[in-house]
Amino acid sequence: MMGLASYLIISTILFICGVIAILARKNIIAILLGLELILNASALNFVAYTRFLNNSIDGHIFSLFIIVIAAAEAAVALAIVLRFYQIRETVHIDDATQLQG
Amino acid sequence: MDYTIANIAPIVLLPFLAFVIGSFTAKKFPKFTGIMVCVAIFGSFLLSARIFADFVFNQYSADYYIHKTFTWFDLGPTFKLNLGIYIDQMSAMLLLMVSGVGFLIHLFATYYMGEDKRYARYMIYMSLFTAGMLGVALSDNLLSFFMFWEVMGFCSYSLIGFYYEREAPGDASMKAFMTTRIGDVFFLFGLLIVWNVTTQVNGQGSFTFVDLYNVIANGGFDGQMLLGIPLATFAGLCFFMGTIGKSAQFPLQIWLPDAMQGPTPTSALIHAATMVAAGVYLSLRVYPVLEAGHLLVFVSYIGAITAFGAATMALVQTDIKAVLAYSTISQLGFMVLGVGVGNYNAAFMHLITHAVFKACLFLSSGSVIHSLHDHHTGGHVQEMPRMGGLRKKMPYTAFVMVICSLAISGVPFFSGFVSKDRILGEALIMGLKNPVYSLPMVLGFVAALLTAFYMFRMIFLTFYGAPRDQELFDHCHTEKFSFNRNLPLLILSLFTLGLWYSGSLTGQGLVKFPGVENKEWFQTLIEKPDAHHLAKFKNYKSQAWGKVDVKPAIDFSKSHYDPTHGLSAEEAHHAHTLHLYGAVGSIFIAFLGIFLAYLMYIRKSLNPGWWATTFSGWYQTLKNKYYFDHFYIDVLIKKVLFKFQDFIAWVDMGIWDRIFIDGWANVNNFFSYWARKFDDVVVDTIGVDGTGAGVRFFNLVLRTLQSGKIQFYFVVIFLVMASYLLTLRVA
Amino acid sequence: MTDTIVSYLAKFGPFKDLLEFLTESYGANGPTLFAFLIFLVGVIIIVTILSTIGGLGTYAERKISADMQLRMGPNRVGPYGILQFLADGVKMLMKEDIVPKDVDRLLFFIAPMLALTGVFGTLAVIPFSSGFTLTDLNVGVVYLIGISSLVGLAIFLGGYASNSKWSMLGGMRGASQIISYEIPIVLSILAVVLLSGGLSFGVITRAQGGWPHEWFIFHNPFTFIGFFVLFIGSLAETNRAPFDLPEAESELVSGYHTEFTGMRFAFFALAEYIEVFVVCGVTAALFLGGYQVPFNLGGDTIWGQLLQLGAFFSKTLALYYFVIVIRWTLPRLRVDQLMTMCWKYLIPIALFNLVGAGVWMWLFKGKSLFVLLFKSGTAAAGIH
Amino acid sequence: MFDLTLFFISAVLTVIGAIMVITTKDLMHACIYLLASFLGMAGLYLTLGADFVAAIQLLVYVGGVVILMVFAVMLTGGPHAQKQNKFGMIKTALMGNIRTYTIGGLTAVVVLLMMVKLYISIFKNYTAGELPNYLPTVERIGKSLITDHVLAFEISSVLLLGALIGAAIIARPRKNRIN
Amino acid sequence: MSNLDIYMPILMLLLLGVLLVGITVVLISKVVRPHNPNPVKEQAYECGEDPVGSAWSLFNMRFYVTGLIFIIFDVESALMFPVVAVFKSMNEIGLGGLVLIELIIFITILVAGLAYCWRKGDLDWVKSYKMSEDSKEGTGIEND
Repeated sequence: MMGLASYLIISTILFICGVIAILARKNIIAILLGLELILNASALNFVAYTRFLNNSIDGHIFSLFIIVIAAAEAAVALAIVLRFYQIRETVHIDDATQLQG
Repeated sequence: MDYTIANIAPIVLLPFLAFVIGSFTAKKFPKFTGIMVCVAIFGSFLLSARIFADFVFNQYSADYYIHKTFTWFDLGPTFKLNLGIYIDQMSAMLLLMVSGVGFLIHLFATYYMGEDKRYARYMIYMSLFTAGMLGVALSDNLLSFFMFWEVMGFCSYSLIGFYYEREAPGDASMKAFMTTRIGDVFFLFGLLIVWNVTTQVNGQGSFTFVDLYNVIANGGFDGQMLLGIPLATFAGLCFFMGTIGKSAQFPLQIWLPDAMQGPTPTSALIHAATMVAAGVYLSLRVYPVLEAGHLLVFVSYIGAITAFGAATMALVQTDIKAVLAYSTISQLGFMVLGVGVGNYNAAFMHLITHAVFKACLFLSSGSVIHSLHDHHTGGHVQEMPRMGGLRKKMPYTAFVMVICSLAISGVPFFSGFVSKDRILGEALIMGLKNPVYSLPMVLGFVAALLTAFYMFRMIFLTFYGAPRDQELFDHCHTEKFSFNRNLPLLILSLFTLGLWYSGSLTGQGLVKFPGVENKEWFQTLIEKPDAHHLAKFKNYKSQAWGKVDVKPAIDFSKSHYDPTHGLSAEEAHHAHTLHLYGAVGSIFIAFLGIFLAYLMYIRKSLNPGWWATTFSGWYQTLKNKYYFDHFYIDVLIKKVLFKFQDFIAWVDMGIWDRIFIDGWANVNNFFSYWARKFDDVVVDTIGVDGTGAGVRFFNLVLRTLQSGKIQFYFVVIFLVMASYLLTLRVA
Repeated sequence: MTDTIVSYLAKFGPFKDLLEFLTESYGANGPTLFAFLIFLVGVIIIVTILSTIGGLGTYAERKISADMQLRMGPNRVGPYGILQFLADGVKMLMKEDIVPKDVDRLLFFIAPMLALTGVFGTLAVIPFSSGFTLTDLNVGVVYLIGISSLVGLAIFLGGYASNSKWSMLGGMRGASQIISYEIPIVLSILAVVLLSGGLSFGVITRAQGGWPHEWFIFHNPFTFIGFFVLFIGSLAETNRAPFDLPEAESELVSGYHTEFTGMRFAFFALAEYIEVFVVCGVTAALFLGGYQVPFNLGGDTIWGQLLQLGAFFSKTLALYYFVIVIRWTLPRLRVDQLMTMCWKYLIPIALFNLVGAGVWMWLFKGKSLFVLLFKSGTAAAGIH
Repeated sequence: MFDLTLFFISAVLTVIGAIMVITTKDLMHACIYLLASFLGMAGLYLTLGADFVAAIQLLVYVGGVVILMVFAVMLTGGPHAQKQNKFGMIKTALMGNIRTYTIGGLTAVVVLLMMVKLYISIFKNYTAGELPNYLPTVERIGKSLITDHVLAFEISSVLLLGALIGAAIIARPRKNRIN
Repeated sequence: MSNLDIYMPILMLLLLGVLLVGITVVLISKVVRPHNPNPVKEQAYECGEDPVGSAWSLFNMRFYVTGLIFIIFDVESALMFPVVAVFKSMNEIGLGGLVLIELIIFITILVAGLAYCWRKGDLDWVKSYKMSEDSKEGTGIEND
């Protein structure tokens, strides 16, 4: 049961959930939650492949950097969202219609 | 010890890094910056001293040299630029002189500029300047030589215009910059010629001195003509124009006196000791080209005219620094004269000795100026008529200045005598041998007389007699010995003694140390790059940077002093006799000049005013610097250049505009008529309206996609990506 | 192989027999079942003991404060009022569970749960002794920091879920305080990791020794400062005075647990008191030699383990006492002072410590200050 | 036995958490579900023998990202803010009209097909070999971070510096202007 | 005993934490505790006044800025953990200087960010608040 397949399925589910959150949620923060899910899915894939296909450490390092980048991305993206909210008083994605801020 | 990048590069890099770091720390930590610059230059001095010791104290023979290159950039087989270092005896001595004198001047500058509000900036400019000069000394090729030369040009611009709040320094810096540019343009031409010739001879272009020597040794210039002139002459002329510009030779000497607007240590470092010497150094480096181009007569005339003209102008100056400025030009003239009469060795020797005593003189004058403070105008006083009797106030400065004046005047036992009289002696020989050289010979001797006269005029006016401006005199503080004011002066004045440069005290064999008669190290070590010397470059192979020096296969024998200079015994005897006459003559001349000055300014038995009124026309001419500035500005620029400008404008407006532009307009009108027809019919009707219809059609389709909803875009992106992945063949 | 309580106990006769029996009965799952049984018992024992300690902590706090203020403190229930915490617990259990109208019911339920979970999670890696550590993970330190940050989230959610302005303020303050002070803590721990060369508590503790001069606190000047940085950060992390801003009763009524009553409040309080014990234990393990006893008395035998437990608990409880004394001694910080202290003092100091410890290790080849001062270099090789 | 249990619990936590993230209306709850999903993910890492990555997952996500998200939710007016836009129109929670549903459905079908194709080949070609033992990873990660991946290590600090400065500039309090 | 068994107590403790709260709050205390709500009890406590509005309103940006700096530091320390952990063994084989230099570069870049935030006042709890009224100087981005 604990084969590569199950991990891939789990990561696929996570990925699809993330994509759905991006596509369907209208709150920008919810979209960012979806993004985190997607990043996690890819990190999981890296670690799973590392375990099942070759036993090097590089997959771990890759997922480590994915975590790092996800955190940085979350920080910057949320800052942008907050800025946007301060200007427009909304976090609805369809209100983000102007490039200038 | 081996020469690697680790112990060569810091010579240039230390002052340069001091400049870089200093430019960050200048605002906040000016004192620290000043100290750092001094320390950096002292570091260069130590490294240079080590090279000097290697070369001079018998490690290497006279014609040994070190040449190492690395590839700067490589653009294919025919265009590859190497940079590197070239050290021979001359470079070693120049390095030691520049870093040593530079260090002392920096030390003095911490005193002189210490209270200035832009002190640190001044120091870092000086540092960059020194880096440039050391780079010139180390360069193995004309290109990096030129680059460092321009670095110096920039620094000299910045330093002359250091007090940019006032108008005069700004103008002076601009003038210096523009005037030297003229020489630089010719220098660039020279570079192109060298590249071209080396490409023809070696198949690969190069700027290195050794390749240049190689080419000359292999006869690469033979038979090459350009515009009907031999190419060697052309190239030599171009390089010599660089010298003229940089070393303020006639007719481009006008910038140097104005350059005295900069702070006095600047004058000492740049306009006396080092930068102007770079021009002469260039002449010395490309001496084989000058010789191959048969330019030596021309060079000697330029040098003699400069030496004489500047000396005459120095007679009437009242500004203490102006006197020194003209004397600098004059002494540079002597050096160029030395090159011209073929006494390579003496010219370089005069470069070194002059750098030492002129730096010392400038620093002393700085010391004088700095302590004379006019309370009415709030500025420092440079005018000699307001001085007098100052030796009581500043004994050290007076002592040092007298010593240096003795040196520059060519009094025996001092360095000026050693070097200058060898030039004059050679000029005498050449003049007697070849009538063409007789005018330079005469002018040279007269200039030597004038030199002694005006130098002691300056000394007497400044330090002797009664104070002419009592208030100024009273305000002047009595000099106290301080390490950064007097120590550099004393050290420099110590090195104005002749015995450092010659084993015979006078350089002429008149007075000798017992047992050291063959220690004419200067004459032994600096070899004229004549045919014999150039022969070793015939099979030259360049050597890359490495950890270990690879000594050339030829084992150079240790050189020794050859009292006959390679001549036959009879000729040598003749030459020695003439040299002896020349020496005696110039000693006489020097003392005559000093005596005249004594009569005129101490005994007052000759009234200078009478001379000025009697020869008022000459006096005015000299005052106005032979009207060179007027000539350049009123005649050359206003009359010629402006006319030329008008002519160009007329060509532009009258011919080019009227015929070509308007004619072209007519042609265009014609075509535009037909183009409009085409536009109306083909483009508008078919193209534009048709496009509009098409756009309206696609609009219907695209409007659905271009919704402005970002998530919709995401959907499309995912759709496309997924579809693409679907089409991929999976292994 | 990671040291666990299971691998320790499996050395002893009765347990070995049990293991063999289980292996015969259940085949490959036998060892797992064995581990399960021992872990279950161990977990229950440790949770019970620590809950008791947490309860006694409230008692100790009241008693010590009373001592300091020349009062009696609790003295009715049991001898010297020592059973007061049980009485309090029963009272909490009997209290009405008020859930205000506007709260977020899910989070109102989850918040205390998260707090307790976060604190319990840390218990798995606390090195009580060389044998009686539940599990000595390779990444124990990182795990501990990660899982304990659940408490910060719990505090925020508690404040948020209440939908009361006091709670919200307290929760916001609490969360930002906890995350801020996590940085100096992590950096100090990094310095310790740098000295010991491993992320597990076992490695870190074994890198020290039984005598005080072998502890990391006295290893070099940087760790000496680092100890105080860690200790101050721990105080802030557990919302203890002088850092008890999230529950500052004079400003925010009762902070994030204003709206919590009965058992929900009890769990918050329990989590807080257990966490104080945990951070004291961690500080002891990281800087004060943990369970190490001089001469390694007793070794692996059960008596040695009891000695080690004694050493660990005495160090931890001494720190605990110190924490309580600090609470009743120092005034509370203002919120801006709090942030200034963290970002402008502790973090730069901790960063400096980290670099300094690295440079020390590099320069002196890992020798401690004591070794450098009193022993020759060759003798020092045996210590680390 | 326990590895299966751990895997099962983690997988359920992860998947349920992820699904709840996208279905729950309340944003704050979504963050909590995300937390659950992350915790489950850490468990999955453990079953893969990646103990350090699991710990970092706890440290960074549980301790950092979720708190940041929760802060951001609070700072943008709470979980229920703005059901209406500026013009008083009710905002849709999902995508909206028939056109988007069509394209969305199409995308779903295509993605599904792609996944099926991909996974069939993966499952067909992959045969489980002898799995390696669980080894401690910290040492190996540390060594490769200072040797092979040292550039990434240092560059990541530059990335974080950029993120810090950029986000700090963006998030710095300013005078509010409402266009 | 398979390797994953070492994580068993963690799972147990977490489940215990969840179950303890769940069972106690939901089951036990429901049996023993009283339950008589009234509207005043169900109000949020605001010192006896009626609550005005929801508490879930806006908060100051500075909380976010704190969290932001925190997460960056958190991630950096996460990256530093393995490097620091191997420092000792590297030091014993003579590579300590190398690791130390890499670490110092890393920390220096980190500190640069901290210094920037310090300089710009992001670390000042009070001043950064004031800045929103005074001026928009130093914000780095100019808005129309």
